[in-house]
Amino acid sequence: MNDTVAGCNAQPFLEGWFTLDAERPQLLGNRCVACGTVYFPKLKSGYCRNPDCDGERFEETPLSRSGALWSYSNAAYQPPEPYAQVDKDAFRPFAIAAVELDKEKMIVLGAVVAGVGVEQLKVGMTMELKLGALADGKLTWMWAPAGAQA
Amino acid sequence: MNDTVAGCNAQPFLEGWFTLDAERPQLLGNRCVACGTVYFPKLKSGYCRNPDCDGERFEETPLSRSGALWSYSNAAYQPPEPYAQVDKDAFRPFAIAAVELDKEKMIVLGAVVAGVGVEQLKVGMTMELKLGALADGKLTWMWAPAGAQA
Amino acid sequence: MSTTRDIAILGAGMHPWGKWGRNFVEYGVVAARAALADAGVPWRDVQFVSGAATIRNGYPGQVAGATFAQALGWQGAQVNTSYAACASGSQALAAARAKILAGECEVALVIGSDTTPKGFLKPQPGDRPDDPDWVRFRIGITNPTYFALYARRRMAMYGDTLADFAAVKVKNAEHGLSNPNARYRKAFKADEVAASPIVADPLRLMDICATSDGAAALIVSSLAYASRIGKANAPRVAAVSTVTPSFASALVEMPDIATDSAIAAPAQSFRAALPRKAYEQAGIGPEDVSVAEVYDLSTALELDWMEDLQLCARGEAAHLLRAGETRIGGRIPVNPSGGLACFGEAVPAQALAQVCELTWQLRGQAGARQVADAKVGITANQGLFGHGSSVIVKR
Amino acid sequence: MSTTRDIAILGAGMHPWGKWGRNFVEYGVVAARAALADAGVPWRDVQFVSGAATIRNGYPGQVAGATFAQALGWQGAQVNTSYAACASGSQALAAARAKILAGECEVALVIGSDTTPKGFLKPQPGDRPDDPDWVRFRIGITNPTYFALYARRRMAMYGDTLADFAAVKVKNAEHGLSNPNARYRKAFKADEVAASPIVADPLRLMDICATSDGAAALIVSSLAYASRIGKANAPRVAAVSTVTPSFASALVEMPDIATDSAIAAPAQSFRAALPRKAYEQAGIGPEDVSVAEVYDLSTALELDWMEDLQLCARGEAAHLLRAGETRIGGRIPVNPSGGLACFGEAVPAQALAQVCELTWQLRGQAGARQVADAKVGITANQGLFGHGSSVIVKR
Ligand SMILES: [Zn+2]
Ligand SMILES: [Zn+2]
Repeated sequence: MNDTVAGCNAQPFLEGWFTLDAERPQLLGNRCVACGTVYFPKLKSGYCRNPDCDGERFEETPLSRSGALWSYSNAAYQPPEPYAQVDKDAFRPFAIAAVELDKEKMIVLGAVVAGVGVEQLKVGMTMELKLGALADGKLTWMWAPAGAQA
Repeated sequence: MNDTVAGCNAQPFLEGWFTLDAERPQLLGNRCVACGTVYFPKLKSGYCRNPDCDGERFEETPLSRSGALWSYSNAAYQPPEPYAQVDKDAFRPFAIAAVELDKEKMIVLGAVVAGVGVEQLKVGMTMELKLGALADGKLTWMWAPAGAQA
Repeated sequence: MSTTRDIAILGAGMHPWGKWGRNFVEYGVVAARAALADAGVPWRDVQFVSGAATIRNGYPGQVAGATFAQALGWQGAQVNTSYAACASGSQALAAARAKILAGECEVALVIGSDTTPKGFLKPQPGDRPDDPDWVRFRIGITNPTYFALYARRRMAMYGDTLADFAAVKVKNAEHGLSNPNARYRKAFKADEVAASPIVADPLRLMDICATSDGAAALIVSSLAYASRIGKANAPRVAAVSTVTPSFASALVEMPDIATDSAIAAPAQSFRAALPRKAYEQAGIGPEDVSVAEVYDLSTALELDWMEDLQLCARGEAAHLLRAGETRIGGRIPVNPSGGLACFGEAVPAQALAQVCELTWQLRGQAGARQVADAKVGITANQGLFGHGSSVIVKR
Repeated sequence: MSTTRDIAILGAGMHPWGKWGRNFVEYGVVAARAALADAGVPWRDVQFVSGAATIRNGYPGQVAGATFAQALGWQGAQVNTSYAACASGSQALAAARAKILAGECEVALVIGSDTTPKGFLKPQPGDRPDDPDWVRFRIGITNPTYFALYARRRMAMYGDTLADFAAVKVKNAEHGLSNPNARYRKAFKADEVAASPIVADPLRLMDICATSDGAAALIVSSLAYASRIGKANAPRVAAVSTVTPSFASALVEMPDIATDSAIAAPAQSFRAALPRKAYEQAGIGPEDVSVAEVYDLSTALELDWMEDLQLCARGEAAHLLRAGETRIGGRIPVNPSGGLACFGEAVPAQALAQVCELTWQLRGQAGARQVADAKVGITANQGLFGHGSSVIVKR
C-alpha cells in the first residue's frame, strides 16, 4: 500500500465515490431532498429508505472530511480478491477504521493510511479523510489520525 | 449427429449411465432392494424416495431396452451449451422421444437417432435403445423405432 | 368452511412487464408503492414483508423480502423470503396468509420482482453430471421440449390440433390488447401463429412464452383490519395450495430426464393435485369459478390446466376453446389478463400478477377485459422441482 | 399470553458438524430421519416441509424444502423454502409455526443443511461496484473485520479485555467437550487462545468461528396433535422473532461500509430488537430464562448478545462471565452446546441446531452438558442484510 498520491496519474477504484483532491478529498454521497437523509454509497434505487419519507429526488453531496473514531481493527492477513493481491511476503497488515461523522450521523469504514497501525489508534480520536493507493495502484479513500502527515 | 458407432473408440458423455454394447445398449439405473423402485439416473443420496420405504440399499440394474412412445418432439434450433455446438449452418434438427418402459413403469427421455424425424414417429409405437454420437463425438443413448436399421 | 380462513386483498400493484434492463429493486418498489396506494395503507402498518426470491439478481434477489423492506424503509416488520421457482409468489402469499390467520400480523406486503437475462435460459457452465439440468441440456433437451411433449401427447390422446393451440394464442392476445401492464399488446391471426417458425414440434415460436422483467405486489390483511378501514367487501384469498407431488410422479418434468418409477407406488398427477387442495381449502368447487388465470408457458399447456382445474373433463378443453367459452364473454374466461402470452414470464412476480388480475376482475376494475360479474377466480402454475400452486380469490 | 400461541417440539435431530465434503442432501436426510424417529411421527403425517435454503449448493439448495420433501419421498405435503442468511433456519421455523397456528397443518418438518466450501467465504468474481459485498472486499474489509470492530468497541466502552474474550472460548470449548454433534471437542487454555495468531485485531484465530458442514431438523406440531400422541409435555416454541431493523440502523453491519444516516430518524439497535420481539410474543421476560444459545461468530459477540438478550445490563456481560455465571452450573449458562466455537457455522442449519440444543436441555437429555432444571431457553442470531432471529422455547 502506498499513500503518496499527489501529482500522480492514479485512477480511483470506483468512479464518483470520492473527489480526487489530494489534500482535502471528500466522499461523495447523495441526499434526499425531502428529508435530508444522506446516503453513502449513493442511493441509486431512486426511493428514499426513510420509512416515513416518499422522497424520490436526490442530490449529490460531499461528506464531512473528519469524524470521531468509533472503533478500529486491522487486516493481519491479506484479504482475498477482489482486494488487489501482492506477493505473500510483500503483504503488510493495515489498519481499518470506523469513523462517526457528526453532521451526517453515520459511521463510514475505510482502511487507515499506511504507516499507522492499531497501536497508534484510540477510540474517540479525530480522524480525517485521505487518499491512498491499493496494491494495483488504484486510489481509494483512507482514514488518518487528524493532523498526521500523509 | 452421427449414429455410426460400432467398432469406434468413442467415449460416453457420462460414465456408468449406459452400457456401450453397440448392438444392444442398456441404460443403467439402480433399484431399491427393499421396495423394488427403479431409479434412472441412479439415486445417489442413499435413501429411497418412496415415502413408505426406508430403504438404504440399492443395486445397479439395467433398464428395459424398449418401450412405447409416450410422446415426441424435436429440437428445431441448436440447443445452448453444454450441448456440443456445431457451426450454425451444420446444425440439423433432431427428434426427441419420451418412451414408457413397461417393466420399470417410468418414462425416459432421449434424442432420437439421426435420420428419423418427427414425421416418422407416432405415439404408441415401439421404440428401442441405441447409441449415437453427440457433435463432439461423445456417445449418448438414443431412441429409435424398433426394428429400424441404426 | 368458515370465513375465518380468508384474508382480504386490500391492494394490488404492478410494474409493467417488459425488457427494461433495470435493477429488479426499482420495479419492486414501484409495484409495492402502487399496492400500498391502492390499499390506502401506510407503509408503517405493514407488519410482515413476504418476498418471492429471484435467483438471477445476486444476493439482493435471494433476500428479496429484506431487500424490499429496506428499499421501502426499515420499520421493524417481520420478514420472510420464499423461493419455489414459478410458484415463488404463491409461497410468499401462503406465508403471509398463515401469518395473518395465525394472528401474528394484521397487514402484510407480498412482493415479487425480476430482471431476466435475454434469450433462452441456460444452465451454469462447467460439467455437472449430478445436476439433472446439466444432463438434459447436454443431450439437447431444452425447456420447450417439455411443453412440446405435453402438446403432442394431447394431440395423440384427445385429437387437439395445431389450430387449437393457435386459437389459444389468438384469444390471449385479444384479451391482453388493452392491458396496460402487458408487454405484448398486438393482435394475432391464426395463420400468423402457424407461420411462425417451429421451435419444438408441434410448437411454434408464437406458442411459447418469453421471459420478461416485471414486478407485482399485494397488500393483504386480516378481515378485521379490512373492516376497520372500511374495506370489508374487499376480495379475499380463500385458498393457497402449495402441495408437493405424490410419489410416483407420473409426468416427466423439467429438468428431469425420467419420471419416478411406479413399481412400488401408483403413478399420480402433480398438476391435478394443486387445484384439488385449493378447492378443498376454500370449500369451493370448480363449478363456482367465474374466471381463471393459468400458466400458459405454452398455448397447449393452457388446455392442460383447464382440465387440471376441473373446468371441464379430461380431454375436453379444446371443445370449450372452440366454442368460445374461454374468451371474455364465454362461460369460463381463461387468462383475461392476456396470460403469459402477453406478459412473458417474470418468475417471482408471475404468480402474484395472476392474483392482481383476479383482484381487479373481482372488483370490476378490469376495464375492456372485464369478466362480467366475476365472483370467484382461480390461478394455477407450476415450476421446477415439485413446485406449483393454485390460489382461489373470491368476493 | 395464552398457550394457544405455542407449538410443540416433538422431535429434534442433527447430522454431526464437520468438514465431511459430502452432498448436503445426505446430511439433511440423516437429520430429518433422526428427528422423525425422536418424535415417533411417521413421515406421511408431516403436512408441511419448511426448508432453510443454502445458496452454495446449486439449485437443490435453493429449493431445500422441495429437495428434502423429494429425498424423504414425495407425499403431497405443502412446502416452503426460506432464505435469510444466518436466520434462515428460524424463518423456516417461523413459517411452520404460523402454518400450525393458522390451523393449516398439524405437523411440520423444519430442516436446514449445508456443505460449505473450505477457507474464508469470499464474493463471486467480476467487478460489481453496485454490490456492497464486492466493494468492501475490494478495499480489504473481510467478515472478521466487523466482529473485530464490535470487540474493540466493547474494550473502549466497557473495559472488556482480551482475557475476557479468551475466557468465552475456554468456557464454550469446555461445554462442547462431550457434545457428540460438535465438530471441535478439545479443551483450550486461555494462553492458547492468546497465543493464536491475530486475524483482525483485537481478535485471534481462536476467537473466530469456522464454517462447517452440518444439518439440523425439528418436528413441530400443534398442541392438540402433541396431546393426541401422548406428548402433551413436550417442550414448546413460545416465540420466533424475525423482525427487520428500524431505520436508521445504528451499527455498521456486514457487508455494508456505512450505517444509515440518522439525520431524519433516530439511530436504533437491530440486535436488541430481535429478542425484544421474542419476549413480547412469548409473554416471558429475561428474568425467566434458564439457558441461552447465542451466535458466537466471535467470542466478543457472545458478550454483546448477553446484553441484547437483557440477561444483564449493557456493559455488564464480562462481569457475569468472570463470575462464572455463564458456565453450566452458573446463574445463566450461555452456549451449553459449545456454540459456534465448537460447531463452526453451517448457515441454514445453525439456528435450528440452537433450538435442538434447547429441546434436549428442556427435556433433561443433555448429558454431561445438562443445565439443571432448564425451563426456558432463548436463542439469538444475526445474518447479513437485516436478517436475524430470536426463538424462545419453554416447558
Ligand atoms: Zn427522504
Ligand atoms: Zn424403496
